[in-house]
Amino acid sequence: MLRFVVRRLLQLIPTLLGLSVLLFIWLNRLPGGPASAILGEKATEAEVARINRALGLDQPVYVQYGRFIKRLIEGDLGTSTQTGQPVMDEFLLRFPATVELSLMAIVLAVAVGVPLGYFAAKRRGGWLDVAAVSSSLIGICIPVFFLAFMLRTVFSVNLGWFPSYGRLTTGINATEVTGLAVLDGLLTGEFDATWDALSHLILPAIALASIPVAVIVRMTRASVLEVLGEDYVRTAESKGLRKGVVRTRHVLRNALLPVITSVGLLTGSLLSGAVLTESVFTFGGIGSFIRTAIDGRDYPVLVGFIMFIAMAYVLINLLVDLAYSLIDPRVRVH
Amino acid sequence: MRIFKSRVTRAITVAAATALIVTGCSSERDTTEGKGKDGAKDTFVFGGAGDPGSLDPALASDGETFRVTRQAFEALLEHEPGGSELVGGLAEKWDSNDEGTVWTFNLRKGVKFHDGEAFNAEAVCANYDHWFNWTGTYQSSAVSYYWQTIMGGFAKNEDKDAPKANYKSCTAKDENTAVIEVNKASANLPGGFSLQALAIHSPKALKAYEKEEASAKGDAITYPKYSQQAGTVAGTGPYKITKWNKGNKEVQLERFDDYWGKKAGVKNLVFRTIDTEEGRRSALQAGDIDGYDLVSPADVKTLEKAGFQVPTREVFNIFYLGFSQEKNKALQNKDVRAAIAHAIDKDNLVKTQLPEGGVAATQFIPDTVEGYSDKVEKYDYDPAKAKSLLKKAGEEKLKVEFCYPTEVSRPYMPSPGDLFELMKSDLEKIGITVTPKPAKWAPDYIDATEAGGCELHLLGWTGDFNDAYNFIGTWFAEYDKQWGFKDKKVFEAMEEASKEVDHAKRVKLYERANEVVMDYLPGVPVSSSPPAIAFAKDVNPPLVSPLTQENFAEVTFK
Amino acid sequence: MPLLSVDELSITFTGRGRRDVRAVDGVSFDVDQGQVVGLVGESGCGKSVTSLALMGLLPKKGVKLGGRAEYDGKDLLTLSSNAMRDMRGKHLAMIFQDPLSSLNPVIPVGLQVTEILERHRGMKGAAARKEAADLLDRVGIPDPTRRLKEYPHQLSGGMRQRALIAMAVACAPRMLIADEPTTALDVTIQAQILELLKELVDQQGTALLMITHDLGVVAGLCDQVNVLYAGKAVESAGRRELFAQPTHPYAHGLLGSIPRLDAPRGEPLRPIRGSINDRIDWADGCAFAPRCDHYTLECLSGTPQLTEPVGAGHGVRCVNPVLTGVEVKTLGVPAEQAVDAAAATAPAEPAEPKIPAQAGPEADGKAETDEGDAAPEAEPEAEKKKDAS
Amino acid sequence: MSTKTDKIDRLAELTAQQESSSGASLWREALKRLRASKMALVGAWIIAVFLLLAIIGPWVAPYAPGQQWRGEVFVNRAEFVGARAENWFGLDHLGRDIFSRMLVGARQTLLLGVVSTLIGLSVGALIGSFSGACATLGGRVGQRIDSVVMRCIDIMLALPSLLLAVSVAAVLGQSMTTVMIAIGVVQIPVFARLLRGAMLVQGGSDYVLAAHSLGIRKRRIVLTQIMPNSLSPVIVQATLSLATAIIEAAALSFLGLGNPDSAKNPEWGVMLTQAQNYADSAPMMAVYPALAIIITALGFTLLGEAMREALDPKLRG
Repeated sequence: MLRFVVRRLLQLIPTLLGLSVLLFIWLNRLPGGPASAILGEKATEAEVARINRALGLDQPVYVQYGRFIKRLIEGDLGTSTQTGQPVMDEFLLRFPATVELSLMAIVLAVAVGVPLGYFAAKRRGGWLDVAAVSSSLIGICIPVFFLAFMLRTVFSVNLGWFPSYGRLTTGINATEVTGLAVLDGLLTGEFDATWDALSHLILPAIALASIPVAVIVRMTRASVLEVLGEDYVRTAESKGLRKGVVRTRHVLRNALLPVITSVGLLTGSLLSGAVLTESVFTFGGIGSFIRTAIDGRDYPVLVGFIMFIAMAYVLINLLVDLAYSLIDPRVRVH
Repeated sequence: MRIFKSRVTRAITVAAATALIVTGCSSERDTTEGKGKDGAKDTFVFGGAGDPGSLDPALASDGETFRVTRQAFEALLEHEPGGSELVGGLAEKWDSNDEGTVWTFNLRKGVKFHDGEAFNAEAVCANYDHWFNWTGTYQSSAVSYYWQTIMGGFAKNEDKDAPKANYKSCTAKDENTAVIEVNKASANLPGGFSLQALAIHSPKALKAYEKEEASAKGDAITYPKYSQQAGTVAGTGPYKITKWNKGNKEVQLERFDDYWGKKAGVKNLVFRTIDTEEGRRSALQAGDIDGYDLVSPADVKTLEKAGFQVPTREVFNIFYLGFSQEKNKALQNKDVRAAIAHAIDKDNLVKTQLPEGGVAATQFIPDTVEGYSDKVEKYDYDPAKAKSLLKKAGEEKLKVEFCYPTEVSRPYMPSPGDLFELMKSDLEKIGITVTPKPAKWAPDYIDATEAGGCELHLLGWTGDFNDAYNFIGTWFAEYDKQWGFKDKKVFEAMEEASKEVDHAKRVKLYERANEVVMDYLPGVPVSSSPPAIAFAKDVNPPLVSPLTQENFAEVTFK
Repeated sequence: MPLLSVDELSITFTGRGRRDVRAVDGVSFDVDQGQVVGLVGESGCGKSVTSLALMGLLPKKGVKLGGRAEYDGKDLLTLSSNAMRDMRGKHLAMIFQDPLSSLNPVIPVGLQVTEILERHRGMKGAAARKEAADLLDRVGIPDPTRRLKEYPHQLSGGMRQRALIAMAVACAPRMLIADEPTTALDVTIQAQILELLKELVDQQGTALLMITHDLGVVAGLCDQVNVLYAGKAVESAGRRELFAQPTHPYAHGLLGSIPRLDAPRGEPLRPIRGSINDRIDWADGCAFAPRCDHYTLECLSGTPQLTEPVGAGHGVRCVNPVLTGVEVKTLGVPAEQAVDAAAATAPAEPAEPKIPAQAGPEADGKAETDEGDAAPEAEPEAEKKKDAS
Repeated sequence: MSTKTDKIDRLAELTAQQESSSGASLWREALKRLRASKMALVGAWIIAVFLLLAIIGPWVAPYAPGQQWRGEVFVNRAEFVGARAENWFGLDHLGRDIFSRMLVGARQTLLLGVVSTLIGLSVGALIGSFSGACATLGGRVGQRIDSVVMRCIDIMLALPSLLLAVSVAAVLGQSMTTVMIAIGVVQIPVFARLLRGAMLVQGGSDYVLAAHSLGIRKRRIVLTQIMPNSLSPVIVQATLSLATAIIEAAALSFLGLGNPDSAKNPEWGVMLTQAQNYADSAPMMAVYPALAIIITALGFTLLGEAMREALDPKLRG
């Protein structure tokens, strides 16, 4: 087990190295430079040259790459040209918000997607099935930012049910423990903070969950359909087991295995979605930070984010594999 | 352990359930928010368009930062509320010698900094000396832009390209008299003394600042820690900064009870960042914020209809269509430039694209700035004339590249892409072929225009203080790649005006300079328009300022 | 009174936009306490569907059931699904064909045994585990306590089938249905499993409905045999009677197509022509007619009735029954001996008179099923994993 | 590995199996099932209408997409002109006819979808078949190469597609071409995986073994046997990719990376993004392009999914 983990982590190194070369080449191919991004309207040539010198951008490429790598190894992803703070600090600051939002979205997606997929499969061809399948297809086809936008207009501007932006209402100064506002509120007993955070989370989470829900509904449905046709379900039925037992122990337990994998690996689409939803709701996570980085051509942030995702992807992959081996006795990691 | 666990689980369940119920109920949410013990609303939330860059205004050069710091820091001079006249700030009176090199300030008495320090002449000098003695990264123009603009370089310039220092000294003549000397008269004074970047900090805070160093590492400049969190910075303003919650994108300020002037109307002031126009609008409509700036012109009417307050500012900016004559030689012909000027339907642009209060421009400064001339040549909308001018120049098949920035909203141009579309169709009407060259605002677009890489481009300027040089001086005082022309008449007119120390005479010279510039026509001034600002129904809004220097201490709730 | 009495059972699959398919068309048989009744036929003949119908395991939608199936005075076909749930596993139990796919792969074997004890016998925790271990022990699984913790993929094929049998007999049901319990197993294991089943029937007096295509199994185990063809019983007789005198041309052909060691070299096998797909509707005549060597025009005049041309209790659905017995001259031994030979060889020396299709057991469920292209040369008994349904 | 890859691999596996088992008849089978599928029918209809609009749209559009109504109807900022006789869908924020822009936009949208899918397909096919060829025919070194390539491809799949697009746009500047390339790049890993999967399955299939044992050169086997047989999964994936491309394009516009020359060549995504700024005063301006995007994407998704189901016996009843 441990060897497996170590080996997988070692595999990460060449991947990240390769990625770093690509990113460095990309950075060097970029037009413009950080100097003018810093200076804005007021840049003059002399000032640009001064800044470039200060940043070491006048040195040979290999020296710059060397420094780039050295800094990466030190966990230094550079400094944001927009905020003037280390990219790593910015990520760490905003990471909990995105984690919270993603978790909420995944929880929502699972809570809605699994039962829906299950019953769609059970009543295959029935109205529920048709509704579930078609709404999941439509869910995939609605641009996430448009959905977020609609949700905000309807539930926040028109109905006033939920706040239209942000993570917490001003004036609610929750004590930070984990950085996850909802959890912090619970841990410290500040329940008003918890439900304030929750109410801020709901709309973005729904928007963000739209694609995962669609994926999970269809995965669950296909998987349940497959499992329902399996002999062991018939065996379970032939034993006269109660419906609930058959459903949970024999159908869902098996049917959810592929769904679990997919949930773990929705990272990519979740982060893409987070960039869009967070920026619609001005949710102070990595997503909206990346959005402003895109607008402001904050390349250190973008590069750092790509490295970050690549790492997260590999790690999540690893976690999913480990989790899988715990759930499915047929899979054992060596 | 076990007890703890089960209690937590129960708490989670209960909380989640209640939360769902409570959030499902709209009235509940609105009433619990931002209220003090007595039930009156005591928190004013204002939506900004971007996060501030630092809490030390001396390190900043952008409006979003200044909007926040302005509530907590005051400079020697200020602008009159709702106008652009210079009035006393921390200095009650000011004066200069005839050469404009020695500036004497009679300071206000009984002023206290947020950290309890007393305000006096020594504090003023400590600030100016602090800036003058900046070293290292602080000398980067990215950090100390305004200092360098107003006062030139530093005690020890570390970079040979840095401007020569114009600041000479500051002496505390007595407790309440500070004297600031400069080497050379400058058109930027006394206006510069009003800049938020030169606002006065507590000497105790300055000492703390000096322990930290901004650093340039990697690809960008890292701001010092003290400027990134509340606690160290201390000014004299009606509010003190209590918390900067970057994760929640908000800066919290609290009423400073020892403020020398009228105390702030609302106890808590909060600036929250909402990056998009429609996001800010939604937040105001949903009742989540009490006001926001940079209202999209299209939203003004609907907001007003719904009962929101959208007070109109006076104009203090200029939006222009620039020509880079070196990039396209045809533009070196005055007839071609005039043809383009006659082709642009400015009134249509103003009417359909700019906020209420916008006006078509005739020269490169708004009419609110001293030095505005009524006698400049006006190039009225006249497609027929434009066509004939083109014909005269022999450029009937003129082709131009037209740059415009994307994804940006500047106070003088709310949506550049749309303005571009309208101008493009104007130009096409007189037979000019237009190639669109869109680019991201920073750095791509800025780079391109600065380097003279854009034949036609859209840019503008919002004044820092009421002096025409702050506008035209930055463009036409000498050869500039952006414009790519050398015209003796223009340069001389500028030089003459900037050297004049006498205020009234200088204004006259500016008028003349504007006439010369418009005669030469280096570009087409298009419009001056006030960025719209909106407030909730239950707010008594502050006097809106043409320089977007609203003082939120004036705010009260109805 | 028989324990289970199936009377004119018919099962029709209906589907939107598709023609109704009558998979079982008026099958009747009885099973007495302690009796082993065989349902024999090639794939698609309706035997597995019959068993599923009796267990109430057919889907509600798209299936029409007709006739009666009385168990202990209750009609299994009309019982509510909850009542049926109470019956299953407790009174009626079933053993399936492919032990690997019939066991839940991600649950330890132990839980799969104890869950039925919990459900029907109210046993919990350690008691249930102990009983489960006893059960495994009883069906001949060594080291049962360890096995309880293992997962199906860790057991051998024979052990898996034993585990399935243990589950089936856990509540000492009075009626056991075994659907091709040996098909997926190695031949040596097959014999052991049959032996085990036989023991259980003998010891507990359980009634066993044996569904198979394997005549060896029939000969070794069954008291009463029903040969099914295209959803109808074409011949129904005691084991000895059937083997002595297979009267329906189909049954006759089935027995005749068993390769035998004692046949002379070079003697060709005599398979039944065509496949079960070459059939006509029972309403129009004998469904077997297209493949029958003996058919006459008479065969196409309406459904043939079940008659008893060779003796009481030996029903045959044919207008031209074969009355000569299995072609004794080619077998070279008297009919009576043939039965014994088959019976004797089946469990004990299984390698010998087996039906060819069984040589390679289908180890897992992933094997292809291409029902459509069984060539005439192919063995008609080539039973596929999945019954046509 | 992920759901995305899972589906892709499964598709490759299935079609490859079918091809090798009995070729054309299975195509026919699938086609028959497809024709019976309501999903496919709805999808095909939507696509047909869309294609028709894309082809004739610019010709039948009543006005030039860039034409602006000035003065007489579009004044005073927030007052938008709604639907009326001359302008069926009303005027946009610059006084342009929305109906005409929608029609012209259909072609832009189609062009964008097709070109970007082709980019993704061709580059993806190249990488995928290279990797697959290495894995099946290249021995141990080949397998090493294959695993490295596939790991990179997996990471590419994991990266948010928007970031890839931003990266491309950053280097190439902003234009319609950039948008197409950016979206195409996002599709590369999908197609690469698909083709590699198909090749691996087929590489081990009987007829390839047979060809190999007959002494046919490896390269020839790849070219003549494996490649043509990987066609059907590619068609399915390409259909789905068209939907993705349309949605991605909208997301790119939202992030300000869309087609900049939207006056003459309006594209639905850009139209939607622009309309959001006016959502309060002219909501219909957003509704038209949004519906168009959703419905068109739905059309391609429906057809693609129906095709996938038709090919996959597991998903059938």
